[in-house]
Amino acid sequence: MSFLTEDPIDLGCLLALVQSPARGGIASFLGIVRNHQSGRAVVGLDYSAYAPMAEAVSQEIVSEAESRWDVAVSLLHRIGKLSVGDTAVAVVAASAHRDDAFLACRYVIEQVKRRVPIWKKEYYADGSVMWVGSGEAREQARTADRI
Amino acid sequence: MSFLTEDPIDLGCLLALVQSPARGGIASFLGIVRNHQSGRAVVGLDYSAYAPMAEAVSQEIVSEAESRWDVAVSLLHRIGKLSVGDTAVAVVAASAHRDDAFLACRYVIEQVKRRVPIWKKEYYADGSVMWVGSGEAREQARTADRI
Amino acid sequence: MATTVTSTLTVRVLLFGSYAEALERGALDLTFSGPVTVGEALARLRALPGGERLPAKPLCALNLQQARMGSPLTEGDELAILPPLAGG
Amino acid sequence: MATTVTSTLTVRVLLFGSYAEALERGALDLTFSGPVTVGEALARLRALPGGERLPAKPLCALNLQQARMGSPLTEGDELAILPPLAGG
Repeated sequence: MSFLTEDPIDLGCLLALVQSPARGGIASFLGIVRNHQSGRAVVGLDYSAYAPMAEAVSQEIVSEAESRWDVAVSLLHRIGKLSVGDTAVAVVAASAHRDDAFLACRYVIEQVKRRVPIWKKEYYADGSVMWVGSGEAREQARTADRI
Repeated sequence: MSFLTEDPIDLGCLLALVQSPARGGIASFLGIVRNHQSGRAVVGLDYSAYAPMAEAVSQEIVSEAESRWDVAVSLLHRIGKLSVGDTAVAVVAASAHRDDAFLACRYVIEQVKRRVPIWKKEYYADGSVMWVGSGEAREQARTADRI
Repeated sequence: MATTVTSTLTVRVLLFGSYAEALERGALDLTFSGPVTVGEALARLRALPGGERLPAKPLCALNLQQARMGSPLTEGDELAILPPLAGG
Repeated sequence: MATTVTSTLTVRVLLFGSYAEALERGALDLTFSGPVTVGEALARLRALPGGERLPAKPLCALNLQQARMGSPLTEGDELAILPPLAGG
């Protein structure tokens, strides 16, 4: 399955990919477009990616999780234009052990944020636009809550 | 919202209850009826509860999570006859901070298992039946993986 | 000759899971002739047919709150005897 | 009189996010007259109009793998210059 999608993310599909009668515990994480960022009102986002590297790195991350814990992982990141409330990223980890499910799910989302080449342009209510993660946004983010 | 339900659990409904434009991180846990328990093939379960106490304790647990972390939590446990693959319990924790979402979700499922008066009768492929958590099942569970 | 006024005490007992199966019922009333604790009520339950399958100190709830063996019972209390929990 | 054979080297450079906006393009080819490193290719990029908005040592990927400033480039390499990541 490819990691990047331009279509809305359906958690049910991701669950179906990893659910099995032997796996009784399923941990999931959804990253949703918030209406605020660093104290500014957000109206929308535009995600772009270095697609072949994003696919390779996300595969790597899933393999790491599946070898480190007894889990099956599914993972999807949306790119293109998103609105507030849209799901940007979804991780599902299914296991016979709920500890493994939680740990793997957490690991995957942290690594996606750290290692996958994806960029986010934010559109604000005041009409301004900013690349999040660029120098300026990082400056603001230091003092702000962030997902 | 009541904690106990006899109907199939719909994760989408639980998500809708806590999702909001200000909460960008949503952690969930689903407990699914597995096809094995302590090395035996399971064909189905029957969950029963001390309903008024289960409702009170689950409310307490949700309140604890919501006061300890910046989260909104929804929680549902199914009772009655369940088949392999059915969702027995679902927890959703939504927050502006993904750390809070994960920690609250984990806290709630652990506390539900520890404190809520619910009992599980397991039906095995060989025709036998056992109350899980009773002396005999506990004996077996010590050496077995369990969700 | 002096008259002794005896005040009796009735509590509702609820049984669940394997304990309900052991005593072949989910609820019963127990009446006592005077002050009584959770532990003493349990002793009475364990003397009933099937009651030997209840442990001496099971998890108990008194009016929806976890109770100790020494907790006193009062008229109209709901005493629930809880097998090991298995939710989730 | 001896003849010197000069082998030139062309690499494909990819730009993303704010860097693509800075240089007003998402891709370009750079040709060098001899052996060259990632850092030297970056110096060339930073000399282009808008290139001053690239940091001296951005995150770089060479053929989909993270690269160091000293990594040597070879003919046909794909060098991607990556702004700070912001996925998830």
